[in-house]
Amino acid sequence: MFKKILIANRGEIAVRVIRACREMGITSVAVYSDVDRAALHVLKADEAYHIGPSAASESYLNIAKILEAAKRSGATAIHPGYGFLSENAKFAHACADAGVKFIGPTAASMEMMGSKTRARQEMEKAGIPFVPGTSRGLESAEQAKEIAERIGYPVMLKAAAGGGGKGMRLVHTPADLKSALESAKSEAQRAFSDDEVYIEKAILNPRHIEVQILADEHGNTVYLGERECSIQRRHQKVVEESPSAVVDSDLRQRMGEVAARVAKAANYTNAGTIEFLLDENKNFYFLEMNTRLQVEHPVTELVTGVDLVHLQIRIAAGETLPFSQDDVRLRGHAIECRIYAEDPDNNFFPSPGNIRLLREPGGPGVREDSGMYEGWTVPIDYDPMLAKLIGYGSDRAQAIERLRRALDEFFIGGIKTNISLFQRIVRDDDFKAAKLDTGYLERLLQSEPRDSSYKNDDVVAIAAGLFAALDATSMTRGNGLQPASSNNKSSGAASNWKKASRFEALR
Amino acid sequence: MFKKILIANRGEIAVRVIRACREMGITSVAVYSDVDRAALHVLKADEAYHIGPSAASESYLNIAKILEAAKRSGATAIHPGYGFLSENAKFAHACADAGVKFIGPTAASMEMMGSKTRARQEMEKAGIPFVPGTSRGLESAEQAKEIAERIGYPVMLKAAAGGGGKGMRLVHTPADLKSALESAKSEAQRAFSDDEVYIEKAILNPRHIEVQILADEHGNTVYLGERECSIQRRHQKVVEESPSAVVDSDLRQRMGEVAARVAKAANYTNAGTIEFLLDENKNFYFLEMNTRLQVEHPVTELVTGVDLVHLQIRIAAGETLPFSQDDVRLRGHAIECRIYAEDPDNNFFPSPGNIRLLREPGGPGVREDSGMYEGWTVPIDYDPMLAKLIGYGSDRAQAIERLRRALDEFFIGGIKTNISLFQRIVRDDDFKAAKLDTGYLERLLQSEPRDSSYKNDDVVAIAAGLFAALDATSMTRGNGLQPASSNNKSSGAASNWKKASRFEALR
Amino acid sequence: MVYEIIIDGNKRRLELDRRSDEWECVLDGHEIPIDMVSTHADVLSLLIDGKTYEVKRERSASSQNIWIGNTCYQAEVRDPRSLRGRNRAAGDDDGPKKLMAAMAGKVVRVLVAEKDEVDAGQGIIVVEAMKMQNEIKSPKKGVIQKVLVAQGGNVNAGDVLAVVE
Amino acid sequence: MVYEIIIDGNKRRLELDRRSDEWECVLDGHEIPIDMVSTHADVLSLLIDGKTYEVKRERSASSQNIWIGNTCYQAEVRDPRSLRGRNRAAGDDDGPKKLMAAMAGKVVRVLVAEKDEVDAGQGIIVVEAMKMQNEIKSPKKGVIQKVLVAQGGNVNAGDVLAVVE
Repeated sequence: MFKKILIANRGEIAVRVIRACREMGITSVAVYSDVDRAALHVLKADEAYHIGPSAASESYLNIAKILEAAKRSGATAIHPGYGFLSENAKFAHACADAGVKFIGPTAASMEMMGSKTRARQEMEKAGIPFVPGTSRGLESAEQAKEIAERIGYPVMLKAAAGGGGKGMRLVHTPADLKSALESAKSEAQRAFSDDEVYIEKAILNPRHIEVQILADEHGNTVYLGERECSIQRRHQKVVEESPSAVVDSDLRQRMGEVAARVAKAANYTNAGTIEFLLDENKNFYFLEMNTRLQVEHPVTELVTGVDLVHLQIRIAAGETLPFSQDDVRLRGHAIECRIYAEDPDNNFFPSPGNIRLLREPGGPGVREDSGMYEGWTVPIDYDPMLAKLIGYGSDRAQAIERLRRALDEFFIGGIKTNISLFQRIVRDDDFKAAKLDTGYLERLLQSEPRDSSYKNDDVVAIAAGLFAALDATSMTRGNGLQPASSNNKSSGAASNWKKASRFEALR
Repeated sequence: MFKKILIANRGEIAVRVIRACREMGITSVAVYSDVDRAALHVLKADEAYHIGPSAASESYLNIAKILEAAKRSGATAIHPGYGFLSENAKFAHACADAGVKFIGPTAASMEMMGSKTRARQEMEKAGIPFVPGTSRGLESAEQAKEIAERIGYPVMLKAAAGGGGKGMRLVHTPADLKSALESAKSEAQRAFSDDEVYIEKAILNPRHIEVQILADEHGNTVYLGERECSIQRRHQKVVEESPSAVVDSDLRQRMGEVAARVAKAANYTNAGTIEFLLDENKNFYFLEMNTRLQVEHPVTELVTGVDLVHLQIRIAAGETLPFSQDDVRLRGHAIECRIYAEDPDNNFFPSPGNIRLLREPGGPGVREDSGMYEGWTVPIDYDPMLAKLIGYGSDRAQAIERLRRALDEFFIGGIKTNISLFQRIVRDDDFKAAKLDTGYLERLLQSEPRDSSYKNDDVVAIAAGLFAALDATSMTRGNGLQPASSNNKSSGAASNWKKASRFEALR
Repeated sequence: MVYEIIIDGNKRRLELDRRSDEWECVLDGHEIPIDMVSTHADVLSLLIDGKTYEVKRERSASSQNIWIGNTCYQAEVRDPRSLRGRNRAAGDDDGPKKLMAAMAGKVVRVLVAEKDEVDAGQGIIVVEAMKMQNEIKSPKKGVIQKVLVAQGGNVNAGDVLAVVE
Repeated sequence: MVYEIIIDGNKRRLELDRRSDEWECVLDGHEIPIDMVSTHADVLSLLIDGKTYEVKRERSASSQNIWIGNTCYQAEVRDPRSLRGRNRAAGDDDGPKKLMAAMAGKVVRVLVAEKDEVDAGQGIIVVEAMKMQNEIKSPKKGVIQKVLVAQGGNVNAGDVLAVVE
């Protein structure tokens, strides 16, 4: 087993991996940029090395600096977390060259799955189900019509070089196909300087379902149930759960076996995730493979009872998987909310700043993986995820109840967060009924929020007055030396508050 | 289902029940004594009623006051938690008379199991295994000798009215029996004004194993695995875990079936616990039944995946148990530490006071059921339990690793706590090997603590100096109006600290 | 003490009187029995008619948010004895308007120069944080009197970026 | 700044010098490069030679505890420029000794009266908290000069309960 592991990441996932190291008796090494000196992962690690300025390109994405820190610290393995360098095959290569074990798949597997077209070719060979269509450019409107007849309407035209919805057209009838193809091509040309457009069957209201796999370096591969990640905003997952309400044990087994086949076709080792689209008739189609630990791995941990990060480390250290497929048992239901520093009332604009007051939920069925603390300043430089809140229950209804309760206990003062969005989701009838697809969140956000019926204006008025009265009391009480000068307003008030608070508590 | 439930308790268990109510959409009503106005259970409840002075006898034990609060609030059920009135049959009667549902067994069941001799008589009828011996007073030394021969040495003499170890004598050989009986009798006479002494086979190094049961009001009873509670100090449980490392599935089933039979013999409803002694040959003997929710119920929740408080409420509302014995599956391992405000370096003397700094653990496999918060003053009037920390893992080793990690993250500043005791236990070889019996903790406490090898005196010196330097800097910096007068020392310094801290964070 | 409190545009009149341990509270002429304890610098526990409220306050330079449960209210508190309210928002007047940063971030572009004429709604400065850009627009037609930040500089929420006259 | 720091009876000499963002640190004549950030009123993060230390301070009237990880150290800090140390314990002298409450609690019994002669180790006052009783004993043979508490009264940790002469 490794004696020392460097974590090439920051935020909650770095803390998550550090905790696993601590549990396994492994020394953990953090790396940090200028702005992250006081970040939680630095405080929690056993060792920490500065790797550069705040810009990620000069620190968390800087392969040379990270390997230098590994060398200085004597770490013999690197956990990349997610994001940053986690799916960078060059980094995996560089680790191998430096004699440091990369905790993840081989560079070769990453390269194969990282290229969409290459992945598709390999997966076709392995007989993995795809959305019907072509992966080559259309040569003419006639060819398009012919293929569309074969796969059936509606169809989707997609720019080969595409992304972000550009050069995409949904076509419902043959009559619309020709003009749609022309406009898709010209949009693709403008956007990507490449007018190649291909055709696929359109999956309407799909669900995003993914399967967690684990593969050791001795040929053993297991799947660990699915996660439903249909609640997305701008292709970014927002809420994830396991199991999916629409996946029964038969479908689970079929998807799991396909996922394991994908992993084997890619000679995959360590933890990985196979993403599928599931249509309304419960047909599933391979989308892509994520060659790393996912943000949403905790929901799988809660329903399977295993620790994926421990297992990642054990696999990387050459151990055999300690259980087989038959030992995997799902129990209960888990739902994760990604808590972001962003303002749901202002188009989800990021909201960095100082966390002045933090109240975190606890008690039964609640897990929080956090990268923040009270008094910490959320920097402007990175992804605004602060923490993940996961509710577990014996069934989906109880998981939702727990999550609702925990969200109501959660308070992050001083910055805006998306907690209110989750409070709305867990109370939404469609969510409670598991009527989910990738369009769910957009629909919810376009609908009028339910009026929070009971208005507490009286209580607000009384509370606001009491705060003012306590401020005034503490200003004039005591030694009388407290300045009321304006530039000291906030810290002065805060310290006075301390006193007022103590006074109250002694009553 | 009940619309509103009053919780006749305080501290972590009141918060635990309030959370269950919140999850189930039930309005929660707290009650509080003078000193508990700012206690966490009052802050977390939907409603709160003052029920008297700080002394428990005038508040949390005052049946009339509690029923009056139930009436005023309109609560239709009362959850008693543990301790206080939870096993008071009079209270259960009074609730019934007032038309309020007591969430627990009937008064009749409580009365039967509350009296040791009556419980023994009833359980004998039901064929429950007891420690061999008599439950009647010994008439003579000859009779004692005769019975001792029959059940085999060593034997234990026990005062019938006994408790707290008074009037107890362990006898290894017939030669010692007569004098032991005489001294036990005279001690019993002095302590309880009653010299009745009976005899039992002595169970050496027993384990304390208990079985959780649930019974609905429609005749269904299930057992939910066992808890090992052998780590005790002065007959007070300190660490509990589930499952027990020495109970295999066959023994589990046999103990569970006996436990269910005990419950049925007592016409028991709601949640209850059957306590057993387990000897070195894995024979088990009925000890007593606890007719309430136990402090240590979370370890059962974590390994079974059910919520016992939800189920208590559902059962009390007349619902049928939502699962049968066959549905109960244990998975993983859970260990609980009872965090007390007491000083392990000073004979575990209680340590009430203000919690000035609180850092609570989080992340995977960690549950904390807490009744405290930073800034709260632990009152002198009640049991010093602050919180329960529970570690869960896929096996016992991982549960211990998680707990060790979580304990190291836990910091409660301003008062003494027994966290350091748990840090010692989770590192102890006998504990890790599950070599446990009710004498374990006494042995550990008598042994020399392992030296924490590495001394950080250099770092301590540097840190102490830095604190002093920062104090001095902030004293002279800024507006210069901060008084350094001694009576303001602590609060003044604290507020200066705020500023220093902000200054540092902005670097 | 007497306060004017404005919530959602409604003006309330609150009289508070401390009698040793207790607060007497009269809201819009109605006496309301309250029980209050402060549990943290910016947290109060209120008990009114048996109901509990954990109230949290967020303060910034320009406003005060009062949270009750998971609902946030903006409350402005005025002490009628003082000439102006504590939290009187800046820029309510005619005359020069200050453009303030809504959030901390980095100035990625300054779109105007001092003395430039600008229209209402015209972009003045672009601030970036966490890979998202926010264009701060002129609140009125006028002339840029001052630009207080430069490209590449860091700003905090509430910082004045520019003044339009 | 120069400090004398006493840990477990060992006296250390620490020189600290703040150079804008950094601290220069010389311990017993050896320079030690440190990187420090304060994350809370009583919490520091120290980075020394790649290793991280989260250091917490607990302060009470009479002592200062420094926690590193889960180990607690008592440290006394003296500023050699001042005449006496910050944390000089009370009652080290001959003459009257103060009996102090080790913890908050309620006085359940006062076992002596003023002017009583007492032996060293004799019980003077019994304080109860959380159902446990603590008998506070006389530190020396002498005469009770003063009893400052009465049966039934509440005391806080560090309160003087009585004085023995």
